[in-house]
Amino acid sequence: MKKSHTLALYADMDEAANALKELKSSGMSGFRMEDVVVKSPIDHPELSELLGPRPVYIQWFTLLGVLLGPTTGLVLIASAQASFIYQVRGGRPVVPLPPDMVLTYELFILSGVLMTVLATFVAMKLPGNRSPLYNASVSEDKIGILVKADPQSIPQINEILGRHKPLEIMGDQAR
Amino acid sequence: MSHSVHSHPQLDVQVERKFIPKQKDLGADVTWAKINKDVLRSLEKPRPVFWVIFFSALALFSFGVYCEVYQYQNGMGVADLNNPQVWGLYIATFIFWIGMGHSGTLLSALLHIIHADWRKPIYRYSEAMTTFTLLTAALFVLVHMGRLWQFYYVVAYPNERWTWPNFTSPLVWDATAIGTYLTSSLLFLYMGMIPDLAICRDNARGARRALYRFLSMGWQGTDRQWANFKVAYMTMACFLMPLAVSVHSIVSTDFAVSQNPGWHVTSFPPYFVLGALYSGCSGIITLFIVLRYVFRFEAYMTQPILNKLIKMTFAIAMVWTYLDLIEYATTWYGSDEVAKADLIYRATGDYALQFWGMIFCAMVMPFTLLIRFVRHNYVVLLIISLILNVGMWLERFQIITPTFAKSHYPWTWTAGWWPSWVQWGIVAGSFGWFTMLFMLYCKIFPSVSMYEVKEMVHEQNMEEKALAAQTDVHEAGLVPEMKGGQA
Amino acid sequence: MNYGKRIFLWIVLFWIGSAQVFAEPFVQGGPIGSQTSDGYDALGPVVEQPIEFPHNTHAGRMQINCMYCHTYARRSNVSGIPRLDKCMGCHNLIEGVKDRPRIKKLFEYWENKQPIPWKKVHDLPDFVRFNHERHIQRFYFQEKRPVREVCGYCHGDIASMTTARRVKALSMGWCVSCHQKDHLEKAGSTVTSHGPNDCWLCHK
Amino acid sequence: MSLSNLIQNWNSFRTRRPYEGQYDDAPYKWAMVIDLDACIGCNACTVACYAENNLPVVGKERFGKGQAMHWIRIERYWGEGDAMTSEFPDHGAQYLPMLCQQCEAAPCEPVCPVGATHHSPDGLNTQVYNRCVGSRYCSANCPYKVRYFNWWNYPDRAWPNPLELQLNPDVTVRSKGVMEKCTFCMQRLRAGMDKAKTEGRILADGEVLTACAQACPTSAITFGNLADKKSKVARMWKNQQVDLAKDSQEKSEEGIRGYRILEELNTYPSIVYLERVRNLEA
Repeated sequence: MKKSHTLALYADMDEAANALKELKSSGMSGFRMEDVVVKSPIDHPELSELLGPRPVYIQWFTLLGVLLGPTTGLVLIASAQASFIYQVRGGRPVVPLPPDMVLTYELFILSGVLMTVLATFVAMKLPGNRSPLYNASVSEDKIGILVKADPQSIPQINEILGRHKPLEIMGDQAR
Repeated sequence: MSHSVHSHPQLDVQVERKFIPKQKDLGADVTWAKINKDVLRSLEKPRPVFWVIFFSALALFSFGVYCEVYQYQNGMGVADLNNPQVWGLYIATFIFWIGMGHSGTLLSALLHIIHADWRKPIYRYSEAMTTFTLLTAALFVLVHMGRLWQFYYVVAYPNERWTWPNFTSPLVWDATAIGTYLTSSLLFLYMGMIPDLAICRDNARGARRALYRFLSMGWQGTDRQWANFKVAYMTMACFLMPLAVSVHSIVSTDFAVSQNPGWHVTSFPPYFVLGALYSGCSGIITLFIVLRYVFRFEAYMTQPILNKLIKMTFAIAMVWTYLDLIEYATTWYGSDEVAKADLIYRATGDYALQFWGMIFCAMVMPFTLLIRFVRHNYVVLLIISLILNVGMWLERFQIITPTFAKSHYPWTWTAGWWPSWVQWGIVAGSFGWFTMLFMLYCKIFPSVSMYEVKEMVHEQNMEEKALAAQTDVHEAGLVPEMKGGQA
Repeated sequence: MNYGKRIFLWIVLFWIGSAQVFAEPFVQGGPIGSQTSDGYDALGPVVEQPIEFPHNTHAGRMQINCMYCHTYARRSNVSGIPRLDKCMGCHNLIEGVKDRPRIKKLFEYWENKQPIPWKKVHDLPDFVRFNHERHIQRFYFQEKRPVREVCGYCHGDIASMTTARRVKALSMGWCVSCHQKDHLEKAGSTVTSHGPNDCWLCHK
Repeated sequence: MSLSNLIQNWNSFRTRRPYEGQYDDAPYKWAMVIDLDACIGCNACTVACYAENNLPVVGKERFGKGQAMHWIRIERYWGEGDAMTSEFPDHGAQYLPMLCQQCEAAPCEPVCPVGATHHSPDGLNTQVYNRCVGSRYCSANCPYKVRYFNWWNYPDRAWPNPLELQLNPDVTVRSKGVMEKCTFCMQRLRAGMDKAKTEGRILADGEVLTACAQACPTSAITFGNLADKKSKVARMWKNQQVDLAKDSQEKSEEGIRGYRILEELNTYPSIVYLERVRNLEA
């Protein structure tokens, strides 16, 4: 069944929190809390608590980066030093550990950073994640609550959202 | 579970302490909408004076390019470098620019990790400064090369010749470290800018809108995006903090690993890192004053924030001074007679003027920051921040030149070496290049982080509210409840 | 989440794959040293010689040893271009071909007392020193390999060409790819060693 | 594959040099002895080096700017105190031919970003011109300052026609932006070593000389193979009680003159200088 969307804009974060609370406790059919998206100009840990678990798995990519990057780098550097044209320089060992550690350290950071950035884009589904309803004011000073639900539940949701002094409710079945 | 003040007297103290009002970094009249308006205004069509300065910088840069082309075609001899004096201004200025690039990351990453919120209005342009100073420094590596057209020999890639760069060379460590640092700080800058780019996208038209739409990559400020963003941004900050420390300590190994008198010093890595932070911080103060004036950012770049910045700069200057003096002290009390002679030569020889100039500009001048008048008079502060940076440039000059002039082998001792106009031209050109890039940046991207200043405002309001609630409670003589006491 | 997991897996696989290449250059093609395509084949320009010398007749049909004409190859850095009297030493006596245009040209140079202005086909950069002597001594005299194989490593199958043309890259990587292989020390022995890897052996 | 090479030869890749007996099994280790007592400061070695190694003559002005290219230079020092007589001050003059010391643990080698300079198996400090990118770090780190940079494109004007015909074809003419230095006349050594290898032997003592050693009228410069225990150079090193792998030399008695310059920097040079002997009463 095709789902419908509705977006309510709030000027005040407390009102938005109340609206979320009521949505959560409503327990209506054709609607899941995972389908609620809050759009806001700043991060809002207090609203996220109401939304339920939203897992972040960027750190696993970072872990992968910091494990694989330096090991590959170290082996690559050491085997480059030991490749056919190997040369003794300044009486030092051909595969000297302190310089290789310096480079390995830099590779550790570089691969960690690159994997984190990559993971961020994967996790945010960027570029090009366009949700159906967007209002430019959520990047300015409004809090938006976007709900995706079965079309028949939308009026009820709109009613709940409307109870908490929204500035505007938009969507397919908006008033 | 509910606690009352009367049954647990110590809790009363806790509650009081929790709401000790902090110094407000921003005024109470700042609203979210005003932030958008003010910062977006800085992206509007520039005034004519912008173009005057921009084209002057471009002219300066063009002169630098001319000098470089002249040098490229005729050989390094035109720079009047000679056998003991092989490096000259190029490496000195290289270190200067690398150093300038350090405080942006310190301010941004370190202060982000320790949740020092006052960084928020000023970290964005500092990071941009980091990126552009690194780009400028990278130019000097190329300018300095005798055979610029073979620069790719330094790059590690599996080539047909079976040859690799020499991984034991500090110059290769440099290249790796700076490459890593440039990549990471560029990504850090970009990542931190994504929510702001979305704001720009929502408010721009035409080609600019297309640019911001492309760069903001569809950011909509959803809760999932924010949650991921916060984790990623903190992770990057944690990587960048040690990276910034490692980069300049690796630059210092260019000198510390060699065995020239005056360079072969164990304390060089921390000394260089602190020197870098020092010059970077005074660079940030300079740009603070300029941007505040040009873009009318008085509401965001406020005196409390400037005070904190100055305190940090002063502290760093003092640590740097200490490390500089301790370097002289260890040389003086050490058994290396050549290094000792080099130290005496620095202070009394051909380059004594530069040496004492450095001592005055970089060691004595920071004490003026203790004066309240200096901290509040922006013209004076601007001049002093520039003097501090001149001092740091002189410091780099007097690390390199006197050591070459009097090193281990007496027959090669030279006196009175002075760089030619080509070197000065390229150094001047680098300032033009940096100015150009930074001016363009300020007109294309927001130089104040909008979303983080909004967070600041939000937190200030929350605090205000909590404080008000507490005052109400006290006035009404009611018992305050601990947060979460209902659970 | 599935999307993320898939990318995660791809990265791991890519990493393991790339780890197979440790500090080796990228070279395409088949076994190095074979005279067909080996990734280092690079045909040089066609060089117009004053006389279109038929290597295929001399080295191919006649089976003349390369070092009969290029006499210096076994005792000096350069292999040497034969002097005109070397050509004449034979061609004075070969009556049957004297009326051919190329031989006529040869006699013309001889009678005018002019050297033939041969042009260089295998030209190395000035900073490279290639020693023919050591290669010939090692592979021809010590290991007793056929001369066409020994010379052909670098010059290709000259015996099938008329005027010579460069068929190998003669680049540094190409030299190194052979030097790093183990070669027999002597004919019939099992002891092998690779070529020298000192920079100053070839660079001056 | 490089990785297997790394694992197989791990121990040799982790060895520090120089160590005692490093050249015991090697055929060659080139070394020199310069007797300062015999040196009369005539500069013949410098001239020979210019001719042999295609060194450009830079002219008075550039020489004054410190851009000279002499691979071997005669340094003139004036004695102090008693060594200087007021009547004949020239008696106090001392000469010291300075050339690349071919250090065993050369400070210039590890700092080159592209590995253009490294240590050859016969104990020479190499410089590969076409690999050099001109970072000049090697010169900055050389305590003897015997590395010379091509500040200008000398081939343009150093050998006007027909002088280019006297260039040595076995030595590269260096372009601008390249570091160069004394090679112990590598082209001569190389040719000799190749010839000897073909003949299945090693070079005899004195069979190949560097240009400076050959040109020296007083035979102040002795050049030879230190790995060959019977060579003149090896005997001189032994008599002077100089050990290649030691950074300070203990002499058993007074009057042994051999020393190496700036040994305290742990460079382990391959050139031994013999102190000048003076008779101050005369």
